[in-house]
Amino acid sequence: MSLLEVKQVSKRFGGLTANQDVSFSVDAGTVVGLIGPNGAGKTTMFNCVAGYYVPSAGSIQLDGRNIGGLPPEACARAGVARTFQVARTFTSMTACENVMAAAMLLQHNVAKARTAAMGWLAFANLQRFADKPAASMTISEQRRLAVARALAIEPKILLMDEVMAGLNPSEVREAVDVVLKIRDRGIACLIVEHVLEGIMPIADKIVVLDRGVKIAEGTPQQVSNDPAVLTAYLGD
Amino acid sequence: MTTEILLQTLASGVLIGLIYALVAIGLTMIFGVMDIVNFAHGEFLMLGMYSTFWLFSLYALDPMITLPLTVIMLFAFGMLLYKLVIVRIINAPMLSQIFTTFGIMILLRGVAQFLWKPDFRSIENSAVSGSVKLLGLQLGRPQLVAGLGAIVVTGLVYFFLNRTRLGAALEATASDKEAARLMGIDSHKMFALAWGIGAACAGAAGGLLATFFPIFPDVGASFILLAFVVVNLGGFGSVSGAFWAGILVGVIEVMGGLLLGPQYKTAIVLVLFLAVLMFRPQGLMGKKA
Amino acid sequence: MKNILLSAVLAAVALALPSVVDASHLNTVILVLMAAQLGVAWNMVGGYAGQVSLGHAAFYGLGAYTSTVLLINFGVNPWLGVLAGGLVAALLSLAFGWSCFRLKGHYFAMATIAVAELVQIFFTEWEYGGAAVGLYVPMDKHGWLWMNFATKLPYYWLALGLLLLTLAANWWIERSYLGYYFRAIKDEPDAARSIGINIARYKQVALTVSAFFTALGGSLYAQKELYIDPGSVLSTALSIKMALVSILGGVGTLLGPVVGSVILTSIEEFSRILFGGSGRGTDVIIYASLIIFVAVFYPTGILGWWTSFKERRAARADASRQIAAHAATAQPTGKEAV
Amino acid sequence: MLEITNLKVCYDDVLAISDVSLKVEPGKIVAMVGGNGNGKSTTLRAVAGLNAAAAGSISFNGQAIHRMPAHKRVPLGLSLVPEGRRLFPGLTVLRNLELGAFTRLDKHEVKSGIAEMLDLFPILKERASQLAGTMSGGEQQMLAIARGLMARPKLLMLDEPSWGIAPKFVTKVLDVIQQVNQTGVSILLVEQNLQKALGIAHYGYVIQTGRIVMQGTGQELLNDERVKKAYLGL
Amino acid sequence: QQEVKIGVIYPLTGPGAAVGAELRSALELAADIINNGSPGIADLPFSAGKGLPNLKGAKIKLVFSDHQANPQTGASEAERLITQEKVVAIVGAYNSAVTATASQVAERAGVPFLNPESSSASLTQRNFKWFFRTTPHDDLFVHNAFEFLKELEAKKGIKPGVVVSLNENGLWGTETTKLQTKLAPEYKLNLAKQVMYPAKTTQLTSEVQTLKAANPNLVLQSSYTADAILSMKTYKELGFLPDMILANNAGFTDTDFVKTLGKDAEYVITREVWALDLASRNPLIKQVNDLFNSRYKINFTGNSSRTFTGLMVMADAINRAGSTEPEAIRKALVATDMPGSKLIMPWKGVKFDATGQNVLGQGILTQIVDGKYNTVWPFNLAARDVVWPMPKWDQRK
Ligand SMILES: Nc1ncnc2c1ncn2[C@@H]1O[C@H](COP(=O)(O)OP(=O)(O)OP(=O)(O)O)[C@@H](O)[C@H]1O
Ligand SMILES: Nc1ncnc2c1ncn2[C@@H]1O[C@H](COP(=O)(O)OP(=O)(O)OP(=O)(O)O)[C@@H](O)[C@H]1O
Ligand SMILES: CC(C)C[C@H](N)C(=O)O
Ligand SMILES: [Mg+2]
Ligand SMILES: [Mg+2]
Repeated sequence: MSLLEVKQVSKRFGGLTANQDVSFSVDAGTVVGLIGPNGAGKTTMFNCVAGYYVPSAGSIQLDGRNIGGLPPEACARAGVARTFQVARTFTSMTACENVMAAAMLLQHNVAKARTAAMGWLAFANLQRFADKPAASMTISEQRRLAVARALAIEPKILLMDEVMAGLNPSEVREAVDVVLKIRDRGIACLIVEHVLEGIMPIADKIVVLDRGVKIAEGTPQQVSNDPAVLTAYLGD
Repeated sequence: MTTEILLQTLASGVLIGLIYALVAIGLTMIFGVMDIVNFAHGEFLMLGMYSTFWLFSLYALDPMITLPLTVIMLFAFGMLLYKLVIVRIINAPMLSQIFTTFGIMILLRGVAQFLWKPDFRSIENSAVSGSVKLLGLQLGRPQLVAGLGAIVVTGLVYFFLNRTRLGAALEATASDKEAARLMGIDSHKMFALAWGIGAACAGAAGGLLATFFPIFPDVGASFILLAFVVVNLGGFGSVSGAFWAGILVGVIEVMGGLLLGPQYKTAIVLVLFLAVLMFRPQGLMGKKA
Repeated sequence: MKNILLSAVLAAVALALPSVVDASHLNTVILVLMAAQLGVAWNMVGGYAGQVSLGHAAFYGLGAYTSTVLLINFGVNPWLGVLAGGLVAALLSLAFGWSCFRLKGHYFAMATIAVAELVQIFFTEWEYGGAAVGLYVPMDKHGWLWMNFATKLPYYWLALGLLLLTLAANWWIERSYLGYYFRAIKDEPDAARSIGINIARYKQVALTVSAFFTALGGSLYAQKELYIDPGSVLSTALSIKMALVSILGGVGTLLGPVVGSVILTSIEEFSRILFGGSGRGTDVIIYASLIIFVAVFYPTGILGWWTSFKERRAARADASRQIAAHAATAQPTGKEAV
Repeated sequence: MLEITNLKVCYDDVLAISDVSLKVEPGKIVAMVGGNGNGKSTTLRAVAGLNAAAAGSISFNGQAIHRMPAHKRVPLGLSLVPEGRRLFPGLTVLRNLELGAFTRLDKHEVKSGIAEMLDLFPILKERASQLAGTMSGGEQQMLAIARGLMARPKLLMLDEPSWGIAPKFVTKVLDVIQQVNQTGVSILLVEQNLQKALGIAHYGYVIQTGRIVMQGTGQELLNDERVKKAYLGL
Repeated sequence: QQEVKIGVIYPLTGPGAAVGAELRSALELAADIINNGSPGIADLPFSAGKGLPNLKGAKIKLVFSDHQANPQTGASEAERLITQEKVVAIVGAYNSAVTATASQVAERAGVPFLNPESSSASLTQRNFKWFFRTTPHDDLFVHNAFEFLKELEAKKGIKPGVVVSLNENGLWGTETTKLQTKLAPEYKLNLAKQVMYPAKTTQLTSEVQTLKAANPNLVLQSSYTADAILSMKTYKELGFLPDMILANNAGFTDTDFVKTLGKDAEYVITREVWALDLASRNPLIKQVNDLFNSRYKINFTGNSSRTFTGLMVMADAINRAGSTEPEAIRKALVATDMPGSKLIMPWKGVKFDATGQNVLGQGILTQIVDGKYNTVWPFNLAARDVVWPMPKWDQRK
């Protein structure tokens, strides 16, 4: 069975249906891309999985456990980590403290949390900022910090919403490397992204949404040749 | 308890509620545009009352005549206060904003005492004194006029915000002042305007209230808690919310006092207020955060 | 090293103080200590966890009333009464949190005022608690056992001890995981949830601890002034003062409220002593002007201003160094048209 | 039309750009590229008046504007579509567009201007009365551009307009930019999608750690080895 | 020349400031008389103006302090006055809650505290050694009011009928309500309804409607100034008028009450401790009031006259003590026996019982007619007959 199972999920806002009977799955240790035109319902789906929205219908399971409708903190405890489009750094803390706050989910001991946090900072190549106020870091550094922080809860799956937007091609490449490193630690990644150069080469699977409905699913190769995807999203 | 008493009380509740609404509209306006809670709002009201009082006692001008004058003076005062003090705390943390306006509140009370002594004043025999019989109900004429005034002012503010270019600019500034500047809107002018209008509403309320409420330096303290409740209940920043919530609070207070005992009237309002927030944390007509 | 030295100096001052000042100045010092203690307690939830409560007088009053009612009606020793007051306030904080924590920002602040106001109305009507008439703490049982003294000195030690206790608790919290959680909740509540922090629970923890210590302060007030009534221990003005002390000194810092209390209490006392007798409100004008001045020009409080002043000085030096380094290594360099 | 000379900008005490000089000729598209945090947005914000110039000068159509408050620059014909869209989320799409035309004096033409925008971006037409804040990221970006155009600017500055936009629309957005340019509006474009941006630009600048380090026509820059290596990762 | 410092603690700013200002004037006048004399008012103690004769003509010096109606501030000020200003005695503090804490400081420090005008009965139930109160307290005032009604029925055949009360819900109103509840049956009064309200209220509609529903002949009322004024306006607005309003001082005797309400204040009866028309029996009253009026352009009120008297009593005690030793002053206070003829109050005199309460004090009732407070009870002091019932609102000139 897959790590994350999204089954027949719908989400409605008043009269508007942002997701309609969407189903897909993410296997442990794989990278899955969630793409689609603007307003397709990607962020909405993302928020349902991370616990920020309660799905109007359908079920979401992580490791066989139902997490649909759980609040965000419970989803996090269950093993779902996420990043935000704007970094949402804890600005009154240093970089290390940001990550420690997350590491404390596993143990309340401050010293142990610090050790763990330093490990994740090193992973994200941010050791040199450890004792600097996080507010003083640049936006892209803060985004990387957010990844380190998300990883510090040692999730089973990491959700990333448009982390590569606003990066130039060589920066995109660095970001891709980070994703691969995360995957290599056995953490699955569900990525919402428009920067296709960032997601196509590394995704094990791509799910395409359009107007709230899943219109395609498959390897990057299959998807990019799918005529429905071409008309709806990629353009010709 | 007779129906007559109930109806009479209901009518009084609506009338006092309209005054609450008028005070609260100014408050919600300032909040809506600037995200600042003005603790000194009751003192704006007090200034409006004193201005009416002095014009009456020094120049024998009737409160109904001086109302526009008071409104203009308070408008200018609000703008001035913005330019002198508030402009410096636009980007300060919420707490220091609260304490700036809190300081202004104490300051204005102190200044009022310094200039006008702590005596209780009042205006007698203005053009609107006395009471009238209306549909079998006995209503104070000043209260009636004040209620009508409140409706008119609310209507004007509502029209201004929703139908005029400047109103749109004010709302734009409220939602993102930097973006508003990119549209060519002078955000400082808008903020000053918000304080001006906010103070002017309080001034109007003060002018109307002065015809039937004693005037003294601490008078704002009696109204501020209720004004906060009204603004909150209506939803911070919502003018129509403040209007309806004002009436609601007036009616609940008066009816609750009548039916459950006057010493509990404030408690009833507060309990209702907290209960509403349980179900609508953004207030009755507030926008979701 | 610097800290140890500073602590030693402070300890020496604390020990020597009572023997060099007269009872009235000692009383002022006690007021400073008591206000500081309240500020520190408030700061736990208002500063660290960022939940701006303007209703803390409810806890203070509850502390004062619990110990006093127990003493008068059941002869319960105040030492136990103080503890009971803390626990009762902690209990009330659950209801307080339950009704207010779903609200954010200004809605929260206003709701806390409403709750405190309700508590005040309750005590104004509550026959058993003396209603509006208030309660007198009996003066007949003296001494440390009954926490009741004819002189000021013991109150100095009590206030000092309570402040140190509260500071110690705050210090411990600040360094434990709770401190991290509180600050995370304050900075970015959504992000805090994403890393598994149950923000409702930890806001409540912050509030409950804060309520407990605030209540202790209230009981001490009752034992010191020997008369309580709803107006003096449950007023909104009191809630605001607790917050004000923290803000003046610097919210979310351990010693901020202490600094704030020294400043605020001095302004309050001296402006009143110097100008209050005139009866023209001059003291109020001065007091208010100073509050406005500090709020406008030191929006992060005196301590906050001091740290950011030091930080900025460091950052400026740092930045110029970085830019110099960048300029030296930047490739390609110079403006060149291709 | 726009001329920036030796511009220096600080945030509080921290230097953000140290020395930027660039020119936009009338009717041209000029692109500014560079890595994250190198000062592109800061430059645009300084031209729009959101950040003060610590040193240097900015002139627009021969008039020095660097001391002018932001809202006074708009009627001169300067319009910025800022980074992160900065819509008025609580207002409807239509009201956002109306506000874009705040400084325009030809009130009656504003209506037809709005109609034009709704034709240009059909998705906005569908959602004319939706609150801007509840629209998807891409939809919001369209609205931001449309709002910027409502001012009828002579110089339109765009800060990363393709940010968060689906590939199909990126092309569309760049098409719109070219269309607008053809009507005589000059464009100053900041964009991470280097190939596409430099592809449509008449001229380009490369900014690094707060200073202009290279300039040339779009094609020249695209072909430059150093640009390829540093920014395209080729 | 020696100076005797007396601390005075009053609400000079904040909610009680209006009263505080009047009290301050009364205190200044009293001090001035003691120090510089009041030629022509021979009966007044110290009218010779030689200071305190037994202390070699020492002048008294008042040290004013502001308690802002805050009990903690009152206590701090008392502490400061005692330890820093080294005052030999304290006079204060109007608000009963503040008197409670401030006197507690004096008690612990062993400094005499004289309270001229706080009315809470509980203040003298604390077994304090250093606390003295010259004014009668609420217990007596409520008795007075009921006594008046009883005599009214007996002597003039006027029956009170249905009685209701309207009291503010603070310390004072609450104590008064309790006493009224307790005493009404003893006086066989039909107390149909007791309404309490928050003094800081913005409207009294529901209160007045509740009263109206009980259709009373008599309203017993305890209000501060703003709410007293508001209540009268609301009565008129809602067309409510009982046969008699029997008010309990405070707001109803504030100078601003009549000034503000004009003819709408007419015919209200209020308990008092002082009235100008008592001058016919006690010339001091008019003489001192003239002095006061020439200086401050206002007449004495029950509050300011009591405060004036308080300071006089304190000065007298210090003088008799012939020393500034606290214990000596306390003993002198205990031994105080001042005849009514030396007071500007309609009292039999000043003499303290073991609790420190003056037992010779007395209340009077006055009715507002033609903008003046006219003594109507005790009948032997009355300057006018009671007007009963009150003329309807629309039947007044
Ligand atoms: N809170 C909300 N209330 C009403 N409608 C909403 C809300 N959130 C999203 N929507 C609508 O739901 C649809 C899907 O939005 P969503 O943000 O999920 O799109 P997306 O796929 O993330 O788009 P983009 O790529 O542009 O970010 C959009 O049409 C949007 O307007
Ligand atoms: N509000 C701010 N406060 C302090 N420093 C800032 C602020 N905004 C930007 N900076 C700093 O100014 C410098 C230039 O930032 P700028 O946003 O102009 O870069 P950019 O080239 O637009 O980057 P990006 O590609 O990320 O948008 C950076 O070092 C950044 O950290
Ligand atoms: C004048 C009074 C009725 C008030 C009284 N002195 C008190 O507060 O106790
Ligand atoms: Mg999205
Ligand atoms: Mg940028």
